[in-house]
Amino acid sequence: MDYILSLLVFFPAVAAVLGFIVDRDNIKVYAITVAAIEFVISLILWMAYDPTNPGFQFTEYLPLVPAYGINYYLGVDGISLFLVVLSTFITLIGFISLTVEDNLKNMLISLLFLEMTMVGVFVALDAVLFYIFWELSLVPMLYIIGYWGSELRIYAAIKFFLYTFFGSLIMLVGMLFLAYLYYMATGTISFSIPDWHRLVLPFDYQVWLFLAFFLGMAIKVPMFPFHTWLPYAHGQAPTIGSVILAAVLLKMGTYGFVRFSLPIFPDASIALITPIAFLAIIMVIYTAMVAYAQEDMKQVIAYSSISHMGVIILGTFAMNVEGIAGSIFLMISHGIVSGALFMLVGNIYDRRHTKLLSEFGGLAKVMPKYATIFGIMVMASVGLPLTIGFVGEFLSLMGFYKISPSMTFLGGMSIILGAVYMLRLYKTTFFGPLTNEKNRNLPDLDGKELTSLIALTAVVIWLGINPNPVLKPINNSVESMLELMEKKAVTKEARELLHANTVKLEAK
Amino acid sequence: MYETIAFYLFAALTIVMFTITVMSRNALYAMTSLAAGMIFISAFFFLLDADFLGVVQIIVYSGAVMAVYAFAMIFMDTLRDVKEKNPSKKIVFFLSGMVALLLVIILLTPLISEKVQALYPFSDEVGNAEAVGIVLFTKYLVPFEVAAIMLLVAMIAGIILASKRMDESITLKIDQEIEEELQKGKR
Amino acid sequence: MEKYLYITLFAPLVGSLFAAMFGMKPKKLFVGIVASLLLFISFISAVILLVHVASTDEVVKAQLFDWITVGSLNIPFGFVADPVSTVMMVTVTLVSMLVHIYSIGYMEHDEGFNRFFSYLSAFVFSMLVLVMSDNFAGLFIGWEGVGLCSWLLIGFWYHKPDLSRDQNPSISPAWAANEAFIMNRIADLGMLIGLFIIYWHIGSLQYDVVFSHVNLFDISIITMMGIFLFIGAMGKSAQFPLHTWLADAMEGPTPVSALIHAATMVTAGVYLVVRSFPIYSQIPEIGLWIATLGAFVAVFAASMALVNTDLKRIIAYSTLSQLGYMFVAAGLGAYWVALFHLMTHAFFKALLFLGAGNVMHAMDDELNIFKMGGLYKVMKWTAAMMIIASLALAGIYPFAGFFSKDKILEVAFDSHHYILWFMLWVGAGMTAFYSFRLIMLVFFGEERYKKYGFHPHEAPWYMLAAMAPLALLAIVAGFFEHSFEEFVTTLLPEYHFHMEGITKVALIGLTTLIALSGIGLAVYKYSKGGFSEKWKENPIYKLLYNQYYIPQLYDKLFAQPYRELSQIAWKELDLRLVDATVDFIAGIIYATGFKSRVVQSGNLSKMLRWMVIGLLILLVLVVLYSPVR
Amino acid sequence: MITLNHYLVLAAILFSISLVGILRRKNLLMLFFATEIALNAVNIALAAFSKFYHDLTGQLFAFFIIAIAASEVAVGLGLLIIWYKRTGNIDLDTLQSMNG
Repeated sequence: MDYILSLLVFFPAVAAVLGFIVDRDNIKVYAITVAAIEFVISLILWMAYDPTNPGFQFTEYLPLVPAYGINYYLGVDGISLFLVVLSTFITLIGFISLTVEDNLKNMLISLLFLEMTMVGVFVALDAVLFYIFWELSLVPMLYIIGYWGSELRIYAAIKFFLYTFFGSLIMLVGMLFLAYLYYMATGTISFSIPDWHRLVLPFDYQVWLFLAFFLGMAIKVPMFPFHTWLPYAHGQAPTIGSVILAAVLLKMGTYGFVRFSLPIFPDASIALITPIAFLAIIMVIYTAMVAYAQEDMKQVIAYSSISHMGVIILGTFAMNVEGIAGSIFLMISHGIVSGALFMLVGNIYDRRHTKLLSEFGGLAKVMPKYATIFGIMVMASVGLPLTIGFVGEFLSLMGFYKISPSMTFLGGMSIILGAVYMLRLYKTTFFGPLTNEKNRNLPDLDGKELTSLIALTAVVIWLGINPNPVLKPINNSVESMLELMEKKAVTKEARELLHANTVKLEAK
Repeated sequence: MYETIAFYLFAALTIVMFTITVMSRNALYAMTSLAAGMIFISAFFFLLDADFLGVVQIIVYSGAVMAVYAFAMIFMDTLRDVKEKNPSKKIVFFLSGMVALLLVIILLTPLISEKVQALYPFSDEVGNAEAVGIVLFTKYLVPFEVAAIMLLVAMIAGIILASKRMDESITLKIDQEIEEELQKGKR
Repeated sequence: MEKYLYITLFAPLVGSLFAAMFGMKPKKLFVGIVASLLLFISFISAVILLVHVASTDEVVKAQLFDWITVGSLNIPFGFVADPVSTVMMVTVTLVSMLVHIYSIGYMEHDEGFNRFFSYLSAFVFSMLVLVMSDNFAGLFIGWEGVGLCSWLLIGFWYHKPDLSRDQNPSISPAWAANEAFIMNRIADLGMLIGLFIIYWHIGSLQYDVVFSHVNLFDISIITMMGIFLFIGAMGKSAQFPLHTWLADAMEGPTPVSALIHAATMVTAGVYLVVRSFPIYSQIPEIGLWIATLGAFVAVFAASMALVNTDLKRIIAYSTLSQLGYMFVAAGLGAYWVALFHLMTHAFFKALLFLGAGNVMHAMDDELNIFKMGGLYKVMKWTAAMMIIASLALAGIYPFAGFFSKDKILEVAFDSHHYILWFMLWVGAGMTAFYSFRLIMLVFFGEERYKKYGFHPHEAPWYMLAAMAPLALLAIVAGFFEHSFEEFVTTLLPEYHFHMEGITKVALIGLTTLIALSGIGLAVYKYSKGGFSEKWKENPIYKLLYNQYYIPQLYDKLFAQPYRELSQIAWKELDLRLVDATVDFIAGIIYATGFKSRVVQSGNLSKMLRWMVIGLLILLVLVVLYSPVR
Repeated sequence: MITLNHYLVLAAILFSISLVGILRRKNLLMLFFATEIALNAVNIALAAFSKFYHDLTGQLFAFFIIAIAASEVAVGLGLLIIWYKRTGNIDLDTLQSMNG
């Protein structure tokens, strides 16, 4: 149990290396088995996790370069726990639904490596380790988009890589400077994130460092106006690539905000709430409009991801338990829902080799099961209560309401505009008469596809009805994080905001 | 006093020798003056109490390296004057002159900082060669071994590179002919 | 008693899931029967609850488990059966059960038979969650749930193509479904904001906590709560300006229109206002505003119904108009009256719609009332029941509508809002006119359908039987006024009339008079062959016929600009500006590399010269910035 | 009295002479000669530092430089000979294959 996190991180990598010697015909079974074991390990982690303890659990510590404070330091708390589970779950589901034939072995091996980096990012408690996993995650994705993508794949892959890499480098500079500041303050260098959490920084340093981290995270999220790599990446990536990109990789950015920006720079975060919320609102409204204008199913969902990430950002910068816990929950729910939607688009793409909306119409008659699951996912995406999508969106917006009612109203446009583009997508694809003859004899979902999609649907509904098993650990960790922020805040405004950011009966 | 005289004497000699090396049109002259310059440099090493280094300078540089150059020149038709299309001399001398000027300026400004501490001070009890040996085989053991391996590698590389088709007269035949002959020989 | 609470709630869910299992299979009759039976069980247990609550004055509460627990927010799945919710439960389950039974016949030949019952039962479940929940979040679950089911059911015949607005004013079922969903979402945003306000001030969304603390707050905060909750109600109850979806929603199968878009879902807004009476009774100005809007809608919708030729749309506008009446009552603080009208309206409006369904069946889904006429001869029962419903709607003694609608007019007059009263009074006349215009055109007069080759027939007995209880209730429900008042005012505030007996009688007389004259005008005119064709050239006619051009206006004002803006946002902004900037920066870097490639000439001596130049620069820098001076 | 600066200036002058050679000569062999001069100039500086700072490290570095110079000559001349065999001349301007 002590080494469960290391096991979780390196098991897929070791399995991937061993995968080279596995026979071509058996590689898929092998990979699914590995992913399933990994998922079970993450479930064991969840079971063994103590929800009442808000701190880091299952920590592992091994000095790597003690002179520079770089250590092999892993740990998990309520904030990262479910992102880990999400990563392993989506990988498993993605493997089950995989339909790639060409060079399958290489794809599965790179996906297993990708799984290592994803889990690694979420459990790393050392900034250098975090950064290493963060950057390594680009490599398998670059390969996946660049090799298995469609026509513009090279452009998309390189854009994806360079753009995010550019942001990360600036973040790296921020990390180094932060370590230097830590050295100035304490006399020892440390890259350990919990150490950084305890570091009190003067306000102007906080702002600059916040901006450095912000750029790295914002490109990853991706926040407007750094989002343009995403539609290309999604549009060109193979299904599995889009699924993992949308479900997990984007969450690294928002996770970074919660793990780094808020607790390390509480004053800067609070001082910059308004501009960031402004960007988030632009993201929500503008990308929702762009999504509405798309002609390609996958692009609709790609832009919708950006729109939803805007709500996550709003929730994160609500600076109260409701908002932050909601935004973390929304990360998970968006991961599952957008993953499922990309998978669904992949299913139709496998059948028709096109994703253009104009090619479809009236599919509900031909593929009722497909239409049903798609409908459930659409509803989860627009945030219908009792589906997973509602809880996070509701809590995020509710949290931000305390900060600014008018901005919440604008951010809340997401629930209207989300319905607009999603229902348009659903209507043009599934409703209306069956006009295109090519669609007449499309087969409905087969067993493999159903297995993966029903698993996702079950999660969507289960966590929609009973989100508490997930919310409780998140809640405790977020509460302790906010306490920490309040304790170390240096400016008066920040302290007051954090202090007043709970429910209080305002009697007359 | 002797030291001053010796320094200026050898400085003048090395500068003249190296200037000849650089300016000469004839490769043989250049090499000869280079070898002479090397020996004069070893004089500075003796002046600086670096006896071991001075000896190494004479043996390795003036001996081994120059010998290699001499052998290399055998392969080439270097006795005749070297024909070169030189770039405009102004640029060359301007650049070098400026570098020299700047270096001198830099070096003449006070450089010696008092914070600098000797890491491995001379000990008076042992001679220079012994002192070098002690440091070399303690602190610099690994670099020393690496240098040894590097020399070995360089030696093998030099032999292999130079010895390809040693039996052929390279000055009289051009490459293609050799290739053709080799092809025939194989058949 | 909790047991009955759960039975009432979950029986429809079980029915829905059961039907869903056969959703993709061909028609199975037993699916409809099972679903109806489960609804019957639900109805019975709702009645038991009603009796229990009424007899013991005890409020039944149950908590299933916690839904969302974060920070200081705690939302349980909690349900409550108090007088208001039991009335709603009984109304909902009763109408739903009858509509279920009716649908077995109505959907007989539809291939989506099983799917239909699955959706319909799911709707009932959501509606019950809405009315039974003991907190605002639970209400919102039901709120969105009924929205989803409404979307599914309006778009039930999704395979129909989009037509232009001239051919089909609702364009297509799928379009109408989306319109309904999106319009409701706009209102839901308002409602969500209302919930946020409540939460951040009170710290809970439980009704009892909220209502017991609400008077502690500043009036401006309560006003905000009231406004935003009402925005939510406006969407669901299709109040102006969010009303256009309701008429378009008539694209759904007729039982759906009867259940969702007349009897139950659209009254959810009224229910919300009634339920939140502790909030609204603190802010009479907002109440007055609500009442004004209601009165306006009552007249506005009735005026559109005057000229429409579409059987179902007329009834839909009538629903809209009646919802306006309910909001007047609720806005003026007569909550029990609003609830009472809600209930009676559910009975006679559902009846009216089901009758219209019979007519449509008979006429092969033809909806134009000018293609009908004289159907009384073949459909005596249907005609009789629709006349009963219309009389109830028009508010003629002793039908149910008389008691409830008159009460609303009385309230308006009694609270000295004479303009409101006058509007409602005019509305009552219009209601009577269009109801009987419909009756006359459909059932009496010339048998125009023969021209178009229809062969109408009476509906099967069980469909009529399903309608019969509704017809009965449309007649007698009014007589329960006092017991109803007594029952619900244990929770709701009472409304005290100050009027003297004589004014009251005069008012009743006036109202009855205008209703009767409306009926008389309709009967007289349409038995003579109706108004002349010249009326159609009249601009007012055109305005009314085109729904005040509001759908077109929304199209031009919101839908089209949004579409165009989206295109601009994507093609001009995103691709040309944002992405192009990124590519431009990348391009600069690339071009720099391309240009400076010349440096790599491969000529060693040139490179050496560059190297020395670099060295020179470094030396200059050392001289200039030497750290050791 | 000869100070450190004397040695350093001498090293600088020798280095500049080598730079003249590096820039001026087009014959590869001559370039090698010029680089040898540069290395020796540095060696003088290192030895001087060693003496005036009383630290053997300078000498040792000079020692390693000699080792490196020796290797360089061995490999460099080997390559030079190959090149000469191929092309028949060792003019710097003929080496254009690195053109980017």
